[in-house]
Amino acid sequence: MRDIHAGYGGANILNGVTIEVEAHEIGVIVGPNGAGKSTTLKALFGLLNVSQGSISFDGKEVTNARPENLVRAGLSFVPQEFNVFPTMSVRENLEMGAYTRRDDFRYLIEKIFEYFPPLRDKHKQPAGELSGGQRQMVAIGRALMMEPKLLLLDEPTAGLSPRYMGEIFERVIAINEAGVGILMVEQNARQALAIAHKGFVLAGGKNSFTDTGQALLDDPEVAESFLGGGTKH
Amino acid sequence: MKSITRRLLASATLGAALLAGTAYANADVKVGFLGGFTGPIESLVPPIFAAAELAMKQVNEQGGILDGQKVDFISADSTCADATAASNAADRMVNSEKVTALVGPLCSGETIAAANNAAIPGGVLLISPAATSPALTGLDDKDLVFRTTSSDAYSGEVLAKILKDQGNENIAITYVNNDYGKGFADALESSFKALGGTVSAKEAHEDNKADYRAEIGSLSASGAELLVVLAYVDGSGSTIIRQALEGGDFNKFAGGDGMVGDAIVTNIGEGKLDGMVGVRIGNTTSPGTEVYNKLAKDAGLDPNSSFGAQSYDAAFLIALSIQKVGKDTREGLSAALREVSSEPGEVILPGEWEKAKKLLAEGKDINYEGASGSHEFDKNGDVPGNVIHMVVDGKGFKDAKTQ
Amino acid sequence: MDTIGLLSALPINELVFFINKVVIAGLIIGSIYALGAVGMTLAWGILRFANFAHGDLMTLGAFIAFMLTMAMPGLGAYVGLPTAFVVLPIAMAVTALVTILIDKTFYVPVRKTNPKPITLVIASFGVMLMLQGLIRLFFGTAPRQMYVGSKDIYRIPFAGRDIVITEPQVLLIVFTVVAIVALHLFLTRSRTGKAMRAMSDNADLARISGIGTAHVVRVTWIIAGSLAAAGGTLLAMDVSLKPDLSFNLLLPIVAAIIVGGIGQPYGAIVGGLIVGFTETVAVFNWAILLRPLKPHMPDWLELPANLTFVPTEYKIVVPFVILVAVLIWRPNGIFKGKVL
Amino acid sequence: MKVLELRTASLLVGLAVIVALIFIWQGNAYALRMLAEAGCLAIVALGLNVQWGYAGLFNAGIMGFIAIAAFGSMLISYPVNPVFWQSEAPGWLLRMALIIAIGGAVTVLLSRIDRYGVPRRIRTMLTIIAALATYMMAQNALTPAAAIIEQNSGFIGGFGLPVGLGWLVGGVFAAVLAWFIGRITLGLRSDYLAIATLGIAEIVKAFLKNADWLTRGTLTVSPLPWPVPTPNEIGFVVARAAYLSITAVLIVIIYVLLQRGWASPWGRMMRAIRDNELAAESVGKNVNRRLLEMFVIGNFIVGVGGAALITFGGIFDPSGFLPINHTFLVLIMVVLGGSGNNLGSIFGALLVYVIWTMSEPAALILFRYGADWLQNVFNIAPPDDLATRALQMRVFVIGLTIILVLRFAPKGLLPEKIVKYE
Amino acid sequence: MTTLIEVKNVSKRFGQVLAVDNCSLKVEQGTITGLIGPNGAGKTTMFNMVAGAFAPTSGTIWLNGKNVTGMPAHELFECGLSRTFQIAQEFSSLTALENLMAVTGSRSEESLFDACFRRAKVVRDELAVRRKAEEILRILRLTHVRNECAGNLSGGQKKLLELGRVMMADPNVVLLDEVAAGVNRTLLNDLASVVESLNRDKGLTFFVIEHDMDLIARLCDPVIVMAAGTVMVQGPMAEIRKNPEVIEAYFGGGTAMGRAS
Repeated sequence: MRDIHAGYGGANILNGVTIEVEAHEIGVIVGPNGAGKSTTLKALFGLLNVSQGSISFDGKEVTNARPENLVRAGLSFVPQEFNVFPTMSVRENLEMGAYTRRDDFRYLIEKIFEYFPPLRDKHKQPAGELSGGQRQMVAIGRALMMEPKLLLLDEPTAGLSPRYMGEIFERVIAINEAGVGILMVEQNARQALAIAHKGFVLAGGKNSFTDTGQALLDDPEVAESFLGGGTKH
Repeated sequence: MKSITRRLLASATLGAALLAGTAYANADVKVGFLGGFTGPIESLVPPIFAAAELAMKQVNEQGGILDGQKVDFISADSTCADATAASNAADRMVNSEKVTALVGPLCSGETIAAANNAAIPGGVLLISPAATSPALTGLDDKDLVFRTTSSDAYSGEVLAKILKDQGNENIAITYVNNDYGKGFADALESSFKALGGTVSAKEAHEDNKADYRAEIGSLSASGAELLVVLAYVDGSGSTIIRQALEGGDFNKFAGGDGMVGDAIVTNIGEGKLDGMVGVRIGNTTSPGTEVYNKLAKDAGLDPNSSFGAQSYDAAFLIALSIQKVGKDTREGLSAALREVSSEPGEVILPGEWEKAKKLLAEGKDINYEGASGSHEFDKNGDVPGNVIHMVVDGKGFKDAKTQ
Repeated sequence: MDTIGLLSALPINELVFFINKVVIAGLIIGSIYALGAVGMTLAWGILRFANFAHGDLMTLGAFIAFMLTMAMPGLGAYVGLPTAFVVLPIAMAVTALVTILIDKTFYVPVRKTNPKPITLVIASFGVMLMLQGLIRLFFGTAPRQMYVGSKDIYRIPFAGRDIVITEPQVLLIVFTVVAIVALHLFLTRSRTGKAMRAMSDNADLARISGIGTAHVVRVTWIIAGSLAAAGGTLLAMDVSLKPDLSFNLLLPIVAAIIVGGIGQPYGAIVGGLIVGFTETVAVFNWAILLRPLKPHMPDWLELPANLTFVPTEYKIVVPFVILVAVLIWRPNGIFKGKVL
Repeated sequence: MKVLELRTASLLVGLAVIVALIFIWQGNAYALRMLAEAGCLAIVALGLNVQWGYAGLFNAGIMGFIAIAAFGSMLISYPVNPVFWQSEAPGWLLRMALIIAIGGAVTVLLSRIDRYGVPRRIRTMLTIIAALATYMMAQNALTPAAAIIEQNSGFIGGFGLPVGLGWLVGGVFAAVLAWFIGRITLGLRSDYLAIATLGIAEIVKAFLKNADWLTRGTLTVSPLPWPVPTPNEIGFVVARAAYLSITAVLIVIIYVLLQRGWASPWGRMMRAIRDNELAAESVGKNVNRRLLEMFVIGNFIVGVGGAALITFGGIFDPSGFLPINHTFLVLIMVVLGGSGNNLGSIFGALLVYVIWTMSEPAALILFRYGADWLQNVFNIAPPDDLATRALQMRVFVIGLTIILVLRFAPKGLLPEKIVKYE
Repeated sequence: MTTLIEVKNVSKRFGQVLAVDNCSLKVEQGTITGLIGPNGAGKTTMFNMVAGAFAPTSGTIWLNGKNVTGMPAHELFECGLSRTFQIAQEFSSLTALENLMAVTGSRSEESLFDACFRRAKVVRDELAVRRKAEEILRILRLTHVRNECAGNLSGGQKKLLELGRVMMADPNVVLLDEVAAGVNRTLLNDLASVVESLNRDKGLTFFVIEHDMDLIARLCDPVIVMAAGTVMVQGPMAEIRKNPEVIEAYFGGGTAMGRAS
């Protein structure tokens, strides 16, 4: 039902990338730094000008749509850094996620506190004072406030200690099981591909491999060039 | 390229239009007015200009100047503060507009600049209606720089004496921080001290600020019983008096000529200022003042606006001098000015242009007794101090002696 | 001595004097600064440039209020408040509209080219000069009185002397408090207010969250413009209305913003009060507070008649000194404004 | 390349035509004065271009630097005041200078004692106490001196040295002030420098205005000596032509030196710093020091130009320094001319000054025509103070010019040229 | 072999986050030392401290036997340290040639006084600098864009230009920050060979942060692995790859891994 076709050209970072994620799937984009992973997400979300190609979401053409409209259409994005409003409280951060909603969304905040229990105690604290992992929780929570159909995550585990990293991955799975499609960019390729239904390996601004997560993990060629070959698995 | 051509064309057209404009007024006698239309005293200038304009209007209406020509009275912005701009404006008057004589500028600094830069080298008669600084007296001016207002030093002395005679022992002075305020305040302080009084505070303030409560507080803390405000009615003067009254810091006030204007009563409220002492340069023995007051009122001007009368006199005197010389030239104007303004001669009052013209045509001597005094210029071009003691009574300032 | 103990030793007269000259005066001028600074700091935080035309928006607002007052001078009598105050909401609305128009015509085209922030500052200098020219062109340069009739002066007896405050000053202080509370509620409770804070915090994330940039910018200008109009009008009511009224206020307002931290409305309020109080304290004559001690002092110690930190003629320097001091020690302001 | 040259040439020719028209319209004497003043402002604009165009430093306090330089120049070149030197005031002033020197040194030393293990809080306290003590003692020495000076001689007068030296010292005064401001603000964001300079300019003005013993304050000092005979002695045209040629020589010297600098490794380094401070730092450029250097050099030039400008006016009047005439006017000259292009700054200075001075008569004539037209066609009486209001339009015109330039020629009429090696 | 860079017990705290925790490492003369580790391991922080972008909270950094802790970047450059950036930092309004010429090596050449009054000297110096810059452009195959504004170059060309700037400086040690980021394979090969030849022919020492394991494997020996703010292990790439701890920390593991396996 929900397809995203993305193709770009011209810009010096993306030279034709195609990403396709079905509903309720976890898609993972991996690849070396500079391969255009984050750029892909930004282009998807209308933050960059797409010079060529098209993006469609939920059957509708959304190429170069304004972020506001994408949010309304059911797409949420969690950037890699600067992803919370530091002087606003945790609760206000979550409310900002529901900015375009007009209904009563208090139950949703409750739901997010259930996903991320540490946030409940700190709901009045400015998000800028939280630890990195908690901030990431706030950021994901904010993105979930629109009850998106698809959640875009840009390196959600960057800069986190392994303990938090695991926790975040667990949450991602939980969120996905609740019916939200996920497309994420990850540095920790191995871990991420392990939970992915679909994996995309980008290099030099182009698709280089696309398969299921497990298949990519098992592909020796992929392992060799992108995951640090020679590791046993 | 296109835009350049267009710009060039535009500027050429504009230039042509301007040239045409200049040529169009050529037959008239040109007199210039310099004033700080922008800058620190911008709110004071329009009434001063209007008063001078009134004089020229009367000249034009009463048969014109010389052989029925009109006076073309043009103005330029000398900014009061910026000497460069003032001398630039004066220079344009002298060298481009080729005026016969100049009224203004008003502030002492700009007057010196305009005189040194343009008027004196250009041989143009300049009468400032408002520059009160003693520095003007010593100017090496080839007998070209005059003023229809007296130097601050004398006003200060008179005010000191009035205050002391009224039994004030301890006064505070606040003055607007420019040459006028500073000069006046210095003179007042030294005279008052010489008379045995105490000046417990003497502080400058910047004009046109919104709020003077802090300054007033500092003054009132000095324990003085009377506050002398040396500023402008339309500038900081009203604000300071109002805030001092509102705050209950002072209830006795005195002011210099910049403060003598009925607007102060309108600004602050009738009855609140009764008894406030003011001094203004002028001459009550001259009937000119009353005549002018009426003329100004008829023309819709405030006769008591700061330096309005002086400005009227300066303009009228210039017209008289030109008429006296008999042709539109810069030469001999100074001498003519001295003749028309001083005794002997038949007295000419403000507005009596026709009469003056007739007398001059008959070769008779005239003596202008102006709105702000009789203007007997000394060799420096200054008028002898003739200061009137004014007092607020009801709606405005009255001459203390007539009470 | 009929009262006993410490109270009799207190220099009541002088204390009241101090209250009048420092506390109330500082509060009044501080409130004006605060009203100006809040709007400017919001715009600065959200649009990332110092709008130097803000001072002239204050003048413009005051002139609009003045015109309305002249148009319907009797209006105030119905409500029992000064007419200028009654028409203030209209003036605020008109100024807000003008502010948005200025943004649309002058700032948006420059902003579209994605310039350095300083380019926008230069543009705002241009707008500032244009406003100054237009205000003088249309309203002339003569000072004007906002008041129809004379203003009420309240004297509150306090230990033998009066604490003096006038009607416009009361209105000013009340308005400022109400405006600050309203702004606080707006920023913390309303959707748009939170969106403004969000945008000031992190503009990109705000866009990602679906917050419409144009809408927030518009609301920011509305708040900035209307508070500027209010500040200008209230100041003009307290003193008088002149075309250069608020250009003189611009630098203290900027000082207040820097003190409070750029983009921090609460910081701007506190900063405004700090600058206001510092100005009054700096030129206050402390000799008067020492005077009651004179009988107790040794004879050789002569009390100077004038004991101030700063001579009054240097009063205008005070905000700049505060500014420079803050720039040296806490460049982000005491409330840790954002580093833009 | 070709197009650019053509554009430059045609703009310069256009300007020459305009200037020629002004010679015809306003007469030689006035046109020469306008050129001389524009020349002085062109020097100031070159100084600002060094800061804004070369280094990206936004100086919004040019007025203050002009003022301090004019003061320096006045102090050096104004005739000696014997009354002052015969009084005891110089002794007091010397004493004050000593107190400031010693107190300043002690304060600076105290501010550094935390390096020797003294707690910071105690250091701060001691420093503040030392500074206050120095201030009070200096004030104590100054009060009698100021009183004596003001009573006897008005102010301390000058040193009666050549005017050229005065301009140089004026530039040095401005440069020293710039050094202090730069030290404080150059590490901070760009608009802080604008705000700080805006404030400093007002402080300088307030000081010059109120330090009567030193500057004669609002009572003004005149006539300032000229480097050439004055119009009084040799007539308008010759005197001004002489003055203009001195300014022109100065412009040429400064222009040539700046162009040499611009095309040299020094200029390249400055452009590199302006482009990318991070990268410049990483290739060994001491960014803050170099920016400070630019700021100081720029203000030195501003100071020389300012001193020349005020000398031409012949009067030193501290209240005469106005942000609109001395800061914004110069700013628009550089922005319109093209920041980063020295020729552009000179071009901008001339063009803007022409617009500025001619806007007044032009506005008057336009308003008069407009009023006549209103009267004749619609029978509406024009307001009485029409002339006054017309003059207010100048400020508006300058504001509008800034906006138009930013919108339609953000790089100026003569944009910066890319340096290419063939 | 002498130690060129030595980091001793360095910690860096940002607010509440301890990015680098009591970390020590060494870069020996003549090596190409790689620094790898998962995101957030503190390698960028470490790198920035060595490059002088900010000072450590505690600990010392030594360059060539000299304590350079907290020394600003421009002084480090004088001490022979040169660096590139992850996102290329070019002088955008300078041409490619000028970008290189901006690195003159000695400060004395960049004097306004000389430019104005000692033209002969400046011209002479300039000629030498220019020759060197042209030569480097040739090596980097950038001669065709020499008069192009650097801002208009492609990302890869900008990276090359950065490397060129490093070559202009004749440093003792070069810090390379993710050279491979945003660079296509072919260009990357060129870059790698330039680095290799500089190391081999001129004896330049390199200290490299990289995510591209291929490049690390090709260039670096030894490789330092950082995790959670400290150095975990150091050695040749082949050994590192076999180290189970490294595999656990860097290449995955933890709970999520458990689910998939």
